[in-house]
Amino acid sequence: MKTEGQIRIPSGCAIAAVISKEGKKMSGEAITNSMRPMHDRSNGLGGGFAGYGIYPDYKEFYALHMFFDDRTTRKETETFLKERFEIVKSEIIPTRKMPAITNEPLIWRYFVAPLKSVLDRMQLDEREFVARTVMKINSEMKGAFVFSSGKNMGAFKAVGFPEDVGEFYRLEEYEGYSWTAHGRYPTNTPGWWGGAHPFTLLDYSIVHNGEISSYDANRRYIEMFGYKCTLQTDTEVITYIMDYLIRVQGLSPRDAANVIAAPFWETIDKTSDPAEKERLMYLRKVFPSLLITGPFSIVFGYKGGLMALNDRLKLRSMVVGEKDDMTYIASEEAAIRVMEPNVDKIWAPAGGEPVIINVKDGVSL
Amino acid sequence: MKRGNAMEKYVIIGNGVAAAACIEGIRSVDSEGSITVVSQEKHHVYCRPLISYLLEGKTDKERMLYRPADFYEKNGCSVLYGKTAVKIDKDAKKVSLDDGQVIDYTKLCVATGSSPFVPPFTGLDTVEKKCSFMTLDDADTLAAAVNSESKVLIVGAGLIGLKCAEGIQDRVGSITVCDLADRVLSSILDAQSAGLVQSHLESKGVSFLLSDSVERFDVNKAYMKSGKEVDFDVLVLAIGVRANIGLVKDAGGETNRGIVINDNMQTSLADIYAVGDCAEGNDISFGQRRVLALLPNAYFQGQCAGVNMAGGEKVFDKAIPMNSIGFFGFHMMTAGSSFKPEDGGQVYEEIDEKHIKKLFYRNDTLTGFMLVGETCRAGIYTAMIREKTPLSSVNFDMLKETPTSAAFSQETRRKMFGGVV
Amino acid sequence: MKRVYVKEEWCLGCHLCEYNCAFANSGQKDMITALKGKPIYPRIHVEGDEKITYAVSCRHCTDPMCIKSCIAGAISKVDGVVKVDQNKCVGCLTCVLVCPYGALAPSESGIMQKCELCLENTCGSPACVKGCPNRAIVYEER
Amino acid sequence: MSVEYIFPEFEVIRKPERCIACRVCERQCSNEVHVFDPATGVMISDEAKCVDCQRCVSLCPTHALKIVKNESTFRENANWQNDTIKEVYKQANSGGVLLSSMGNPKPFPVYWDKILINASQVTNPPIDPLREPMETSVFLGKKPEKIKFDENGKIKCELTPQIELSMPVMFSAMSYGSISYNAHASLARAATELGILYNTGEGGLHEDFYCYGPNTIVQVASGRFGVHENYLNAGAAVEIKMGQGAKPGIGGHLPGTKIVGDVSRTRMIPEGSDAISPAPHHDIYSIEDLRQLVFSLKEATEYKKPVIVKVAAVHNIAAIASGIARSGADIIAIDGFRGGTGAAPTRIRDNVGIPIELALAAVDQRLREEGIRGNVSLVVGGSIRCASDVVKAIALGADACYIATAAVLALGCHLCRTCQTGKCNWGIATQRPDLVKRLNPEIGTERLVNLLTAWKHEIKELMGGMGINSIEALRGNRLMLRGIGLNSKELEILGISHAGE
Repeated sequence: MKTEGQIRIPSGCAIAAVISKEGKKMSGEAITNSMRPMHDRSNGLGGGFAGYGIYPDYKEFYALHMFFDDRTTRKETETFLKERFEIVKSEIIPTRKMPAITNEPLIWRYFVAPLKSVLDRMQLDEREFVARTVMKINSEMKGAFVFSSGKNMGAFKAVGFPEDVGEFYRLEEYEGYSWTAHGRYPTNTPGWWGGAHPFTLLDYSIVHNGEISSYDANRRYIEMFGYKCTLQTDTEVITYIMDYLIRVQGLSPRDAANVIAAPFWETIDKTSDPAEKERLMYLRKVFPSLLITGPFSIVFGYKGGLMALNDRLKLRSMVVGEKDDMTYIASEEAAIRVMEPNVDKIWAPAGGEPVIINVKDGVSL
Repeated sequence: MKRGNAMEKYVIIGNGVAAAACIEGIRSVDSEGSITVVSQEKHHVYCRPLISYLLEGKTDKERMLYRPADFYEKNGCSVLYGKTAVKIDKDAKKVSLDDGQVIDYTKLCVATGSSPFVPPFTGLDTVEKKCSFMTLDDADTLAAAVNSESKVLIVGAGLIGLKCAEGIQDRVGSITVCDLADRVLSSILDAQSAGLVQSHLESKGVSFLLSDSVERFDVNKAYMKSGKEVDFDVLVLAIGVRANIGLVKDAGGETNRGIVINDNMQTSLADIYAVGDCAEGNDISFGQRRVLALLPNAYFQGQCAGVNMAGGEKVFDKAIPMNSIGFFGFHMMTAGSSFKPEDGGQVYEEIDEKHIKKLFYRNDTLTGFMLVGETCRAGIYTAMIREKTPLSSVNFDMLKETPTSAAFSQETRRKMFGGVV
Repeated sequence: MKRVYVKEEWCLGCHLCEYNCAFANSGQKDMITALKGKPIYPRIHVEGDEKITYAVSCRHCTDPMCIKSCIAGAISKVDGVVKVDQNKCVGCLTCVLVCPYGALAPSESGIMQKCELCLENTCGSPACVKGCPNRAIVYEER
Repeated sequence: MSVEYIFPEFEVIRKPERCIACRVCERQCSNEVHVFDPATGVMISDEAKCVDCQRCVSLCPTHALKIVKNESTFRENANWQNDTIKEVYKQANSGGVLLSSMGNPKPFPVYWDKILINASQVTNPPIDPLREPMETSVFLGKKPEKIKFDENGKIKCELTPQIELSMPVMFSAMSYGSISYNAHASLARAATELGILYNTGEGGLHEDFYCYGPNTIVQVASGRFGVHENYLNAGAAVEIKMGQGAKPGIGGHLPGTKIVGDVSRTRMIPEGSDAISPAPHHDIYSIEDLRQLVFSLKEATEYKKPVIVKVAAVHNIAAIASGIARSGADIIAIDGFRGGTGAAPTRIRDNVGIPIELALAAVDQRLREEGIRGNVSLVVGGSIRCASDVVKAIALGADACYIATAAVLALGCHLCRTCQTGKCNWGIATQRPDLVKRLNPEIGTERLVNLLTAWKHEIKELMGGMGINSIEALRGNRLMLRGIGLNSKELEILGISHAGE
C-alpha cells in the first residue's frame, strides 16, 4: 500500500483558529477544546495545531520542530544542522503519554540561527536559506521531517483526533496570541504524523479543509521555484504557494488570496475601481497556474495575523465570529461557541473573499 | 391611405373588367362614397375572352366569374343589371338610362367597351343561325346553335374568330374561317408567324379561306368574291369591333376611334373618365394614341381611373399593346410595336419549323417582339419595352437567345431578386 | 413579411432547388416516387451563364402585374402571398407575358402554377430554401 | 502508357432505382466523374477519376450514391501491401516524388486515445457548468518572473503583450492560396465571433481581412511571402514558422496554377509563378539567428505583439523548445506529425516527426525543470480532433491548442487528401472561382462557431467533472490523466500514471 508522499490522499477535515488583535496571549486549551464538537469531521488519522507567539524567549531563532524515525536519523540530522546553524537549544518536545496517541516518532525541537558564513557563501537571504534547508531535509533525509520552522511559533501535530493531539502536546502549557487547529479525515491511508496539519514553512502555516482539483497544476508550477511537494497534500502545496507569493514575490496576503481564489473574470470585468480592476486582472494573468480550484477552506497563519479564505464557489463550510478584540474562525459555529459562547457577531464569508485579521500595529510580538 | 367621402356618387357605365378594376381603384382610396354600376349585360362581371374557354370546357359560368360572387356587396356597389345608359348630361352631372331612370354622379367612369362591327352583307338576313362572339350571351347562342354535324363558317380570322374556332372545334363537324386579309391574326402577326399559326390550326381541322371575303349570303351558303361557295349551318361574324364612344361623343367629349383620354384616364369632359376597350390612350411603344382593347390595359386603366376619381393620384403611362394567345396548346405572344428600317427599326429573328422569335428594336430600346411556339419568360421582354430599358445597359446578345435577367447587370438583379433596395 | 431572396454570389447552379420544389409540390411522400423518370415542372428555376447562376421564383410583388393582367381573375394576393386559383386559370399565359422577372411558368397541364412559398404544402416553408446547400436562397424578413 | 497498372481506388455505386437523374452529381464533381447520357437518360460514372470527396454523395437528394473502396486487390501480402504496391506503380509511371495532403494516415499510436480523464466522486464535488461559472479564457504570453512594486508599494501592473482567448483553441496556419478566400473569410469571422485567433499561414493577409486583425496571427515563414510592415502590425501576434508537423525539415510549394489574381497580389509574387518556401529560413541557421528574427519582428511591431515560434515536433523537441523559450519568443507552437498540409511529399508526411502528445509532455516537463515554463506559452497542434483532446493537451501542459484539420472538416472537407490537385469540391483547397463559391462564409463561419461552441461546452463538462472551474487549474494538471495500455516508458514521458494506479 502506498503511503503519504507516494500517493495523493484526498481528505475531509475540520479547522479552527483564534487570534487576539491586541496580541493578548491565550493558552492552547481553548483551541484544543474547540475541536471537540467537530469530532466527527476527523477520523483519528491526523490532528494538529499551530501557535504564534509561543516562544517569546527564543523569538530571534527559528524553531525547528522535527519528527525522527529513530535515534540514528536524529543524530545524522543534527550533524547536518550543525553544519548550517548555530543551535541555541535542542530538546524533546514535552508530550503526555495517552492511549489515544500511539506509535509516536521521536519529536524534537531546535532553536537555531543560520551560520553567517554559510549564508554568505550561498548568497542567500536567511529565510530562503532556512526554507531550502527544510526542503532538503524533508525531501532527501529519509526518516527525518521538519514540521515547523518559523520564529516564535510552532506547529504540533500527530496521528489521532485533534483534541487528543492537543492534550498529547500539553498545549495548555503554551501561550500564544493566535492559534490554528486542524482535524483530519484522510480517505485511504493509515495516516502519517508528518501528513497531519498544520503544514508550515517558516512562519507560514496552513490548516485546510478541502480537496483541491488544481493540485497538480499548482504543484508542477510551484516546484519550478525550488519547492518539493513531498507529501502530495493540498496543504503542503498551498503553504508553498503562500510562501512563494508573499515571501518570494512580496505580495500581501490579500494579493495572494486574489491569486489563489482569483475572482471570476466576469467579476473582475464588473469591478468599478479601475486600479483594483487592473490589479486583479494583472494577478490573474501573471499567476494563472496558482489559481486553486475545488473545495477548500483554509486558515493561513503568519507572524501577526491570520487569513481565512474559501474557494471561489465556497464549496466548504467556514464561519467567522468576533468578540471584542478576538476573532474566531472554524468549520462549524459550534467550535466558535466553545471558545466564546457570547460571540458578538458571526458570519459566513463569501467564496473567494479573504478575511484578514492582523494584530494591531505597535503591539510587540 | 384610405379615407371616406360619403358625398361622392360614383357611377360606372359598363360592367366588364375595366369597371371591376375601377371599383377596386375607388375603394383603395374611398371606402364610403356610393358606387353605381350600369350593366347592360345581366351577368356578374366576367371577362369576355373567357367565352371561348367556356365553350371549350376549360371553365364554366361559375368559375369564370372575374371576381367572387360577393364582390359588389363587399365593395358597396349597387348594380343596375340589364340597363343601358343612353345619355350623359355633363352639366347637370346626370346619366339617363334606357328605362327613363336618371342617376346623379359626382364622378363618372365610362367603360362601355366595344361592339361587334357587322358590315351590311347582302342576304345576311336570310341566314337563320348567326351570331357574333363577344359576350356570354353570344356564347350561349352559339352553343345552342351547333351540334356535332354542324358546318360553321367564321367570318374573320382575327383573335375573336380564331378563339371561337378553338372553342367550338370539339363540338362541331367542320369549321371554315375566311378573311379578307392574306393571313390569320393580321393585326398582330406577320406573314411568317401567321403561317405557322395557320398550319397549326389546320392540323387541328380548321379550314381557311384567306384573301377572300363574302360577297353575299343565301340561307346556308356564302358566295365568296373569289367565286368559291361555302356551305354552312351556323355563321359566326367576327369581323371586328368598334369602341362604344357614342355617349361621350354626344355629350361633347373628344373622341377619335375611341374616347380620348389622358394619362389620368380623364376625358375632355370634367369628372368623366373613360377606360377599357372604349378608350383611346397613349401607346408608349408606338408613341401615339391607340385603342388598346386588351385585358391588362383594361384593368390598369380602370384601376387608375378609380383612384383618380376618388381623389387619389395615379398615372398610367405604360400602356403598350400585348397579346398572349394560345390555340390548342400552341402559344404565341406579341407586345409593343415594330418600326420600318427607314424609321430606324431593326429586327432580330430566329425562325424554325416550330418557333418564331422576332425582336424589334430601335434607338437602343426594345420596341416590340413576336414569339411563336416558345414563350418562356416573355415578361422580361415586355418589361423592357414598357420601361424603355436601354439595350446598352444589358447584354442584348444574351437576351436575343432567351429572355433572362442574367443579361442584366448584377446590381439590377440584386434589386430584382436579392431584396437590395 | 418573409420572402425568398436570392444571393447569386453563392448559387452553385446545382438545380437542387428545382427538384426540391417539384417534390414539395408533388403531394408525394418520397422524392423518388414523385420525380423519377418524369420531366419536372418546378416553380423556381435556375438561370444564368457559365459565370453566374441564380434561382428565380415569384417575388410576390407589392403591386403584382400578374394579378391585374389575369383574364380569369385567377390570381390574387392573400396575406402577402400571390396565389393562383388553378380552378379558375384557363392557361392563357398572360401572366407570363407581363411578369417582369420571368418568374412564372405553367404546369405540365398548361394551367398556371406558381411559388406560393410552400406555405400550404407538406414542406411548410420554402423547400428551395431548406434544400439549398449553400444558402443562396434565403427566406427572410427584411 | 498502354496498360493501366493501378485499378481505380473507389467504386461509385449508384442505385438506379433511386437516381432521378437530376444531375447534381455531374454538376458538382470537379473531377468529372459523373456524366449524364442523354441517349439512355441515365447517369454514368468514370470511377478512375473519383477521389472519394463525398460531394456527390452529400448533395444527392435521393441518396442514390455511395462511394466505396474498390474491392479489387492485389494478391495478399503482409509485406507488400496494396498501397505500397500502388505507390511503386505510380512512381514507375511518373518518376516523381509522391505527393499527398492532410495529415499522416498511417496507423501510428494516437496517444490521446490511450489517455483517460478523471472525475470527482464524494471527496470533492463535480461542478455543474450549467449552474456555476466555468471559465475557459486564457492569456498567452510571457509571464514576469518577479512582480515589481512602485515607491508606494503598489504593484506595477506591467505585462509584455498577451493574447486573450475565450477558450484554449485557435485556428492554425493555413495560407490564402492553399485554401480559398471564402475559407479564410470563414476562419477570420469565426475567430472574431468566438474571441479566438486564426492564422494567415504563409500567404499574406488579403486586404479584405485586415478588419479581423485583432483576431489574426500573421505568419512569417521561410518564403516571406506577403510580409511587409503593415502586415506585421495588422494582427494580434506574429508567428515565425520554422516547421510544420506534416513535413518537418522541408519547405512549401504552392504551384503557380494557384497563384492567381488576389493570391498573387497578397503574396506579392507574380501571377503563375510557383511559391516556393525554402526548407530553412536562410537567415536562421541556428538559435541565435532565431533570436535576431524574434527581436527584428518585435522592433517592427514596437514590442506590441507577442511573437510565436512554430516548430515541428521532432526528436529533440524538448531541447529545441528550451532554446526557443530563451530566444525572446513569447509563445512556442509545436506541430505534431499527424498535422495536416495542403501538399507534402508522402514519404515525409508519413515518416518524419513525432506525436504531439509525447512532444508536449516532454517540452512542458523540460521547461518546468529549467524553471522557464513561465517564459513562454505553449500551443500545440497536429491532430487535435475533439474537446477531450483539448482537455488532455491542456492537462499535459499546453496553454492552448491549434486546430486546422478539424476546422476544415467543419467547413465541409471530407479528408479525401487531394488538396494538391486544386480541385477541392468543397471550395476549401482551391482557387477555382466556381469551386470557391461553394463555401459560403456565412455557413462556414456558423459551422466553425458551432463546432467550437460545442467543444467549449464539452470542455466545461469535462472540467466540471474534475471539479475544476477554470481552465488555468487544468493546465499541466497531469494528475487528472491516466494512461491506458501504455508501457512504462510512454507513461514516464507523458508524466502520468497508469489507470488503476
